[in-house]
Formats: sequence, C-alpha cells, structure tokens
Amino acid sequence: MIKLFHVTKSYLGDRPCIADLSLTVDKSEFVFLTGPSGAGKTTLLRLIFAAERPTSGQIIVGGRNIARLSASAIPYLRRNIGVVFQDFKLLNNRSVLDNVAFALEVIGERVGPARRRAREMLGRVGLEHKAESPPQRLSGGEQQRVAIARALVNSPAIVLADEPTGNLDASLTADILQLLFDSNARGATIVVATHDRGLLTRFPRRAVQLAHGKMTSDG
Amino acid sequence: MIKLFHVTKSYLGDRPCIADLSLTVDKSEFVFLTGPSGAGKTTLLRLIFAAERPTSGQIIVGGRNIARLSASAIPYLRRNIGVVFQDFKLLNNRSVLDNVAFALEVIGERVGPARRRAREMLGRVGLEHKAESPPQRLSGGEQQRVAIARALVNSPAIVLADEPTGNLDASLTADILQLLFDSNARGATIVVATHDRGLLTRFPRRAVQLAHGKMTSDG
Amino acid sequence: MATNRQLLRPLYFLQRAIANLVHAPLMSLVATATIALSLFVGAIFALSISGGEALLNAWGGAAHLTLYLSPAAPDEAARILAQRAAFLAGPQATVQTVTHDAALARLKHDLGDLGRALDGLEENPLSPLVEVRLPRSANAAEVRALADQFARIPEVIDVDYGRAWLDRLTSLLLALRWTAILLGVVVLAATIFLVSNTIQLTVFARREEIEIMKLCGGTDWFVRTPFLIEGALQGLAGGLIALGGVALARHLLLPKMADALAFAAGMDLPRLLPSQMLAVAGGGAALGLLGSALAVGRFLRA
Amino acid sequence: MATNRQLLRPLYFLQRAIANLVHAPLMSLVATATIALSLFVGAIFALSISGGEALLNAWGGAAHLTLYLSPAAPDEAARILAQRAAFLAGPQATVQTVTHDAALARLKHDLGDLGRALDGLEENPLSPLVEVRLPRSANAAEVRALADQFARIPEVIDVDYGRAWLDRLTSLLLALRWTAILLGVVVLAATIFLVSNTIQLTVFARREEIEIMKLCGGTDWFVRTPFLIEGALQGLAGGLIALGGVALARHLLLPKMADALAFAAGMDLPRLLPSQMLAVAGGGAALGLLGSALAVGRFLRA
Ligand SMILES: Nc1ncnc2c1ncn2[C@@H]1O[C@H](COP(=O)(O)OP(=O)(O)OP(=O)(O)O)[C@@H](O)[C@H]1O
Ligand SMILES: Nc1ncnc2c1ncn2[C@@H]1O[C@H](COP(=O)(O)OP(=O)(O)OP(=O)(O)O)[C@@H](O)[C@H]1O
Ligand SMILES: [Mg+2]
Ligand SMILES: [Mg+2]
Repeated sequence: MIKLFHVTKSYLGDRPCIADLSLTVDKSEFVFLTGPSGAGKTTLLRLIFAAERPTSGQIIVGGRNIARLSASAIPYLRRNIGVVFQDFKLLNNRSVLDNVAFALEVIGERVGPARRRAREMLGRVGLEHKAESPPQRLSGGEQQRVAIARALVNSPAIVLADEPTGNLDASLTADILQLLFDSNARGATIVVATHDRGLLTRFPRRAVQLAHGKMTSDG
Repeated sequence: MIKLFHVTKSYLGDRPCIADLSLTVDKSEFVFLTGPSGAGKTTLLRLIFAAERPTSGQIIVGGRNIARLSASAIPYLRRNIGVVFQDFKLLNNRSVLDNVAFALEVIGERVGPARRRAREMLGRVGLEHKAESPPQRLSGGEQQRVAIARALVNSPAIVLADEPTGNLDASLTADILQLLFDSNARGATIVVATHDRGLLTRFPRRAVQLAHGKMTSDG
Repeated sequence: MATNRQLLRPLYFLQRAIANLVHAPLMSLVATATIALSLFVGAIFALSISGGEALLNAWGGAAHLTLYLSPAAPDEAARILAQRAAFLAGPQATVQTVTHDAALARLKHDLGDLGRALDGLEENPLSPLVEVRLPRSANAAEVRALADQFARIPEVIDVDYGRAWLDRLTSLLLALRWTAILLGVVVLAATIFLVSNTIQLTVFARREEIEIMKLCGGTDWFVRTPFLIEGALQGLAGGLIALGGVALARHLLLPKMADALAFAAGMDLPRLLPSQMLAVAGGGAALGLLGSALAVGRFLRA
Repeated sequence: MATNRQLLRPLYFLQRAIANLVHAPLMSLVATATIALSLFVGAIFALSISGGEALLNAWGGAAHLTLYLSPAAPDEAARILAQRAAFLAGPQATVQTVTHDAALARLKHDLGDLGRALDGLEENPLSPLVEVRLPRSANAAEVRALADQFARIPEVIDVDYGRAWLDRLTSLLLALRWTAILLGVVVLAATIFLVSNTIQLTVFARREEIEIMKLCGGTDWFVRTPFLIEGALQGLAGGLIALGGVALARHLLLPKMADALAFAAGMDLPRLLPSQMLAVAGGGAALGLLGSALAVGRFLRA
C-alpha cells in the first residue's frame, strides 16, 4: 500500500530530516512510527500524503507514484487518506460537527448525510455533547479527538495519525487506539507516529524506529 | 503564592468546568495538576494568570486579588508568571530566537541582552541550532521546547506549564522536568498540568487531581 | 468524477458562501464597503461630468444663426434661401426671412429718435437676411457644422453665429472631457486595485481554512467556488449600496442646486438611466468576482 | 514604571515597526496603496475643481462696464464721472470718457453707408458715457459689486455690464462648488473609512500576534505603538506616492490640455503649492496613524 524507495528529504541549509529511507507498509497493516523529537516522523507522514515532495527517491501510495503526481491529482489521493495532524488543524470559525462533516463534504457527500455520519463519529470519540461548540472552546484532548474523528469519518483506505494520543490520558488513549484497531480490522492501512514507547509495550505491533531521519529498527 | 477560594468557572449553557474549587500552592512549591481530558486543568491555569475571570470565588496570586485586578494591571501580573501553553502559541512570523527574546522585550529588557539570554535559554532546551528558524519549520517537540524556553527565560516567580511534555519522548521529558525542578530550587512556584500519570510515578511530587472541575485527590 | 458532482451542487456552495459571509462580518463589510465606495465615487463623478456638459450647453442657450445675402439680392432670393435653410436645419429649427424693407424698419426701430434721420435715404443699402433659431438641444459642434454648411451656399455672403463664443464653449468641453478621461481611468484602476487587494487580505485572513481544505482533499475549485460567490455577492451588495448613495446624494443636492440651475430652465440634475443602474450593480458583482478570482488564484498558486 | 521605560525606547518600537512592514509586505502594500489612491483621487479632484473655476473666470475674459449719463448731461459731467469711476475701479482698470460728439461719431461709423443719414440731425440725442475696462483677474462677484456701486451714483442713469452673462457665470460657479463640496466630503469620508477598515483587516490578520503579546505581559501601549508607527509610515509613503502620481498626471495631461486652454492665454494647469504638498504628505501620515489607532483600539477593547 505504501512503499518508499531510498527517500531523502532535506530543507535548504539543514542536514536531511529523512535520509535514504526505504520502507514498505502492506495493505491492512498497522505500524507504529517512533523516535525522539525531531527524528522525522511528521516529515515522513507529510511525504506520504504529498504535503511535501521528496528531494530524491520514489514514494508509491495505493499504486500511485507520488513524486510524479500532478498538482490537480493530489486532492484525489488525499481523499483516500485520513490524517490526524499533530497540531490538529481544525477550523476555528466552524462548529466541531462542521469540522468533521467537512471531510465528507469535500469528497462530494451531501450535507444531510455528512452531518449524520459526522455526529455518529463524534459519539464514538465521546464528544457528541460538544458538536455545536467551536474547537477553540474545547480542551486540548477534546480537540485531538475531533481531529481523530475527522480523519476516520470517511473510512479512508489509509490512516496517518501523528501523535494521536499526546493530549489524552491512559484510558482515552486505549479507546482511541481501539478505534484505529477496528478500522484496521475493516481493512485500512494505519501508520501511527508516536514518541511514547509505553504505547508499544501496552499494544505490541510492528514498530519502525527513526532517529535523525534514518531507520534504526523495524519489527 | 497562589490561593483559590471556592472558585467556580462556568461558560454559558455548559455545566461548570471548575466547580467550587479551593486550593493553596505555597511559595516555591512544585505541584502536578492531573486529571482526564476536559477535567479543567487548562481552565484552572488560565484563571491563575487572568486569561479568564472566575464566575465566582476569589483568586489571590502573589498577594494580588485577580478578580479585582483592573485591565491595565493584568500585564504587570503576567510578567511574574511564565506560561507554557498547551498549544504553544508561538509567533510564526518571527524566528525562534525572537519568540523567546520577546518575553524579555515585553518587560522592557533591551534587545541585545534579551537576545543573549534567549540564546542561552534555547541552548538549555537543546535548540540552539534552530534559533533562526521560524517555529513553523520545527517539529512538534521542538516547538514545545521553544514554548518552555520562552516561559522560563525571564526567571519568573511562578511557572504554569500546561502539558509541557505531551510531545516529548521519555529522555527529553526528564530533561525538561529537570529544568523546572532547577527553577523550583531557585525559588519559583511551579504548577505542571499533565494527563500523564506515569510522570507522577517517575517524579513523585504533590499531585492535585481534578475530575469534572472538582478536586478528587491532593497529595 | 467528483468534480462534476461538485459542479452540480451550486446550492451547497451558495450555502457555504453565505455562511462564510455571516461568520466573518468584518471581512465582508470591508470588501463590500470598498466596492460600494469605489462605485459611488465613480458614479457621482460620471454624473458630475455629464451634468457639467449639460450645464455648459444650457448656458449656451438656444443658438441663433444669421445668414446675410448680398445687398443687391432680391427679397425673393431670401425666401428661397429660407426654405433651403429650414430643410438643412431640420424641423425643430425656426426660420425667419427679413426682407430689405424689414431690415431697414428694424434698424429704424433700434435707433429710436435717431431713426427719423433714415427717412432721407433714396435707396435701401441693407442686405436681406435669414434668421435660423436652433432648438436648445443643439450643441456647439452641431451649430458649427450647420454654419459651415450654410457658408457653402453661394447666395450667402456671411454667416454670423458667435464663433468666438462657440470656440470657447468647445474648448471648455474639451478640457472637461480630458479631465474626465484621466480621472475616470484613475478611479477605475484604483477600484480594481483596491478591491482585489482588499479581497486578497480577506483571503489571507482565511489562509488556514484554505490550507485545511486542501489537506482534507478539496480540489482547487472546491476551495475557490465559495470565494467567488462571496465576491460576487459582496460586489452586488456594494453596487446596490452605491446606487442608494447616488439617490441620496441627488436628494441632498437637489435643493442646493436649484438656485444654480435656475437659468437653465427645464434642466434637471443628471440621473442614472435604468440601464446605467444595472451597469453599476452588475459592475459591482463583476468587480467582486474578478477581485476574488485574482486573490484566490494568486493564493492557490503560492 | 515599565511603561515609562518603554516610552523612552522609541528606537525599539521603530525597529519593530519596520521589521513588521518588511515581514508582511502584502499588508503594508495594501494599506499604503489605499492611502495613496485616496489622496491621489482627492488631490486630482481638488485641482480639477480649482482649474475649472480658473477656466470659467478666464472664459469670462476682461469685464467691461458702460455707465450712461442722461442725454442732457454736459460732457464735463462725464469727465468728472470718469475720474470718480477710475477711483472706485482701482488703478488696474482702464477708464475712457465718450462725449456726445464721440458717441454720435461712433454710431455713424457703425452704421457705415447709412451713417450719412445722421448728418441731417439738428441736435445730438445720444448720452455721453464712461467705459470701464476691468483687469482679467476681476471675478464675477467683484464686477457685480462694482456695478452696484456705480449704479448708486446719481448722475448714472444706467449701468450696462452683461448682467445675464455674469448671472450665469455665477450660477455655474455655484453649481461647481456644491458638487465639489459633496464630492469632497464623499472622498474624505471614503478615504477615512477605507483606510481604517483596511488597517483593521491587517490588524485582524495579526490577531494571534496581539493575543500572544498580551499573554506574555505586554501592555496595551506596547502592543499599540508599533502599529501606530507602521500606520504613520504607510500613510507617509502613501502621501508621497500620491504626490508623484499628481506630478505624473499633470505631465501626461499638459500636452492634451494645451489646445483646450489656448483661449485662456497665460493660464496653466493648476499645480499644488509646496504647502499643499506638505499637507498631502502630512495628511497621509495622519490618516495612517488615525486608521491604525482606530483599528487597534477597537481590537484591544474586544
Ligand atoms: N519546513 C521545514 N523547514 C526546515 N526544517 C524542517 C521543516 N520541517 C521540519 N523540519 C526539521 O526536520 C526535522 C524533523 O522534523 P519532524 O517534524 O519530522 O520531526 P518529528 O519526528 O515529527 O518530531 P516530533 O516528535 O517532535 O514531532 C526537525 O529537526 C525539524 O526542525
Ligand atoms: N471558552 C470555553 N467555552 C466553553 N467551554 C469551554 C471553554 N474552555 C473550556 N471549555 C470546556 O471546559 C472543559 C474543561 O476544559 P479544559 O481545557 O480546562 O480541560 P483540560 O483539563 O485542560 O483537558 P485536556 O487535558 O484535554 O487539555 C472542557 O469540557 C471544555 O470543553
Ligand atoms: Mg512530529
Ligand atoms: Mg488542557
């Protein structure tokens, strides 16, 4: 599903944040991406959903070669990928419900059904009662759960989650991971970036470890 | 140093996020504030540095009654309080160095000495090499450390840190907590909000636990 | 194709555009106000120029041409000339023949007491003449063209039509028109520039929203369409406000101008024709649309 | 007090203001352009009005008054009247006496062949008169006032000064002035509104920055000062650009207008005086400062 061949990403004047990385994630696989702060986890996810272009190397996602994708094709790639951003990226001038429904509207869903499914998804992250609030009025952990709801609401084939539990306590973390495991069980390919190695001991899965943009362990 | 008497904070139409809470934090004390997502930790910190006014009750910080403070006196209160925001709140159109130096410029420090002290503080959080980057280009954990540097740079009498290690791995978490302990040892009063009960077991300190805006345990 | 599905949802985009307008009143206000003010200044300005022209023409009053024949020409020649002049000047002009005798009688009357002295003349030395009075609506250029035509008739030895006066009127109109062209170009350029920049600023204030839409898989058209609709709506509102402003200004100015316009009987303050009103409203919408398209386009490329 | 310490650091704030201008070029551009365009339209507009007045006066040309005495008055009376008229009209006016005989001679000349008929008169029935030619600089109101003064002299039985003509000129100037007042008020109000809203939008785009400054303990003045300096600098730049625009417009328009102005010998396109230039530049700075103060003020209160 996701294949990286000798991918390097460097920003002008800095040493590369991803250095000659090769990685394969199969369809319906669940992978943890770990590594210390600044290791390149977020950059790797951004490369996969084409928010950045690699400096060199090839990236193939769902059979499409990202490096060769035209600008107008990128939106259609992203519709198959649900992303939980590390900084949430919620629209502050819309209600929580609209934020989640928005991911469905973008792909052409009608407003009525979109809102129904969004409300149901909010229920699954425990936030149905905050549906009408603007995200600003939510606590950090609540915002994070809205971001997760938005990423999962259109049942994407790929889910990329960047520190999805950084603001959640242990019991909510387990709930959210269960959502991701369920989605995985229904066939989605899932990559979760996290700095929390405790997660790996509590939920043993394949774990790819990065440090300074290089893979240091896998398995 | 910080005293809350029967403080309640409720937003229109919701049940109170802080309900009849009384709490005393002595000078030079170190307190963890824990509780699940939405418990009211951030709201409590916001009340202390006068970003919100309590619906009822009294809050006394450094001898000043917050509820009675005039709008023009608030800046002078805040100069004695360093805050690490849960969402960092960094200026994206300034360099990391300027972001940190800014906290000194606000209180009237000259630009030259401010930048010198800011650079030194960045070194202590391990980010001297990112001084000239805009915060947008930093990883989540790096941004969090900039926010910590800004909160500590003017050696405030009170430090309020909201999830200061949510984006940091175990080893960086220990480094940052050590910075806070050092500051505490030099006399600062410190309140750290966190959902991570693992922190409490690794660094045993007084821990105040909130749930639904009420204190459920203290000690 | 999802794109086609979206293009079939105009109501969805209209809904989103209206929601955005309602949720960010400051921005919609600024863009609408910019368009309204630009169109208002432009419209008032155009009206002033056209009013100025009308006023100058009215000041000129009804034009009056006198065609002189040779003193030796018989009265009959004057009558034939009068018919020809009436044909050239059109049905709205009044044409009058003044015979040899009538010319002398007129002079006598004008001289008053002194007129008696003319009784001693054996022979009438005056020319017969034809007087052409043009309607008020005739403008300087028309008067001049007609005078040239008359001068080319062989029997006519002189045409008197206040050439100096007409020359000045024409010069003044020319000066007015050049100023109008300059100011018109400036106001138009200023309007487009201000509107596009203002909308650019409103787009800039929503850059996060655009970024998030694109990160969620929105196509450029999905991002762009609500902005275009918003721009057109703001522009339309701006155009309507400008029209209201013009009506108000006319209402306030009318009593003040009454005195000034007293001499120009029948002249009214210039008003916008229904077609011009449509042009202002439609121009506002077009301006808003264009401004939005430019601003969002620049932003999406970046 | 920390506030005082900050007020003693003008260089620090100037530095921050300039850094902001450089880092957010779009915003500074929009505000500067808005001010520049508003001032440019305003200045061109004021120049057009003053040019229009000058042109109308020039069109009027040198005014000419004729004072009639009674036909029975002796020539000596006309000469005495002429001295009095010269005194009233001032040193720049030319005054000429036309005696009984001169009046008759003139009429004879005007009548040409017919003039011989006047030789038979026993008695001269014409009035002596005094002609007063005023300098070109005299305007309609001055001519009218002088005519009224002359009419009050007992010997003068009639004053001829083209009353209808002057009335129309005065009306036209009045209409021009009312339009000028209306448009001037509109342009000024539009400018203030647009500038303040545009700056409001730039402040809005920096709301996070303001929020963060306040969270770090910045006083309202600490937040406000750089915005005020930025506003003043943008306004000053806008004023200077507007002045450049006026000079350019004058340069482009001058050859086009030469024809139109040919009749008004010695008249030039109106220009801005140095004091007016200073007013435009200073007005821009004031506008920018005011706009910023309003925008930031509204924002800090919210
Ligand atoms: N746009 C950019 N320009 C320059 N450098 C960048 C940019 N984005 C990221 N970096 C750098 O690349 C490195 C890797 O960043 P990345 O965000 O991938 O780390 P991360 O593994 O997600 O860390 P964290 O756990 O702290 O979020 C960091 O040192 C960061 O400063
Ligand atoms: N401005 C606001 N308006 C309305 N409700 C608010 C506002 N701010 C916070 N709340 C609500 O108050 C409750 C407590 O929020 P708070 O941010 O204090 O939680 P928290 O303990 O910091 O949680 P987290 O660990 O998730 O950050 C939440 O349910 C939140 O939705
Ligand atoms: Mg990251
Ligand atoms: Mg919180």
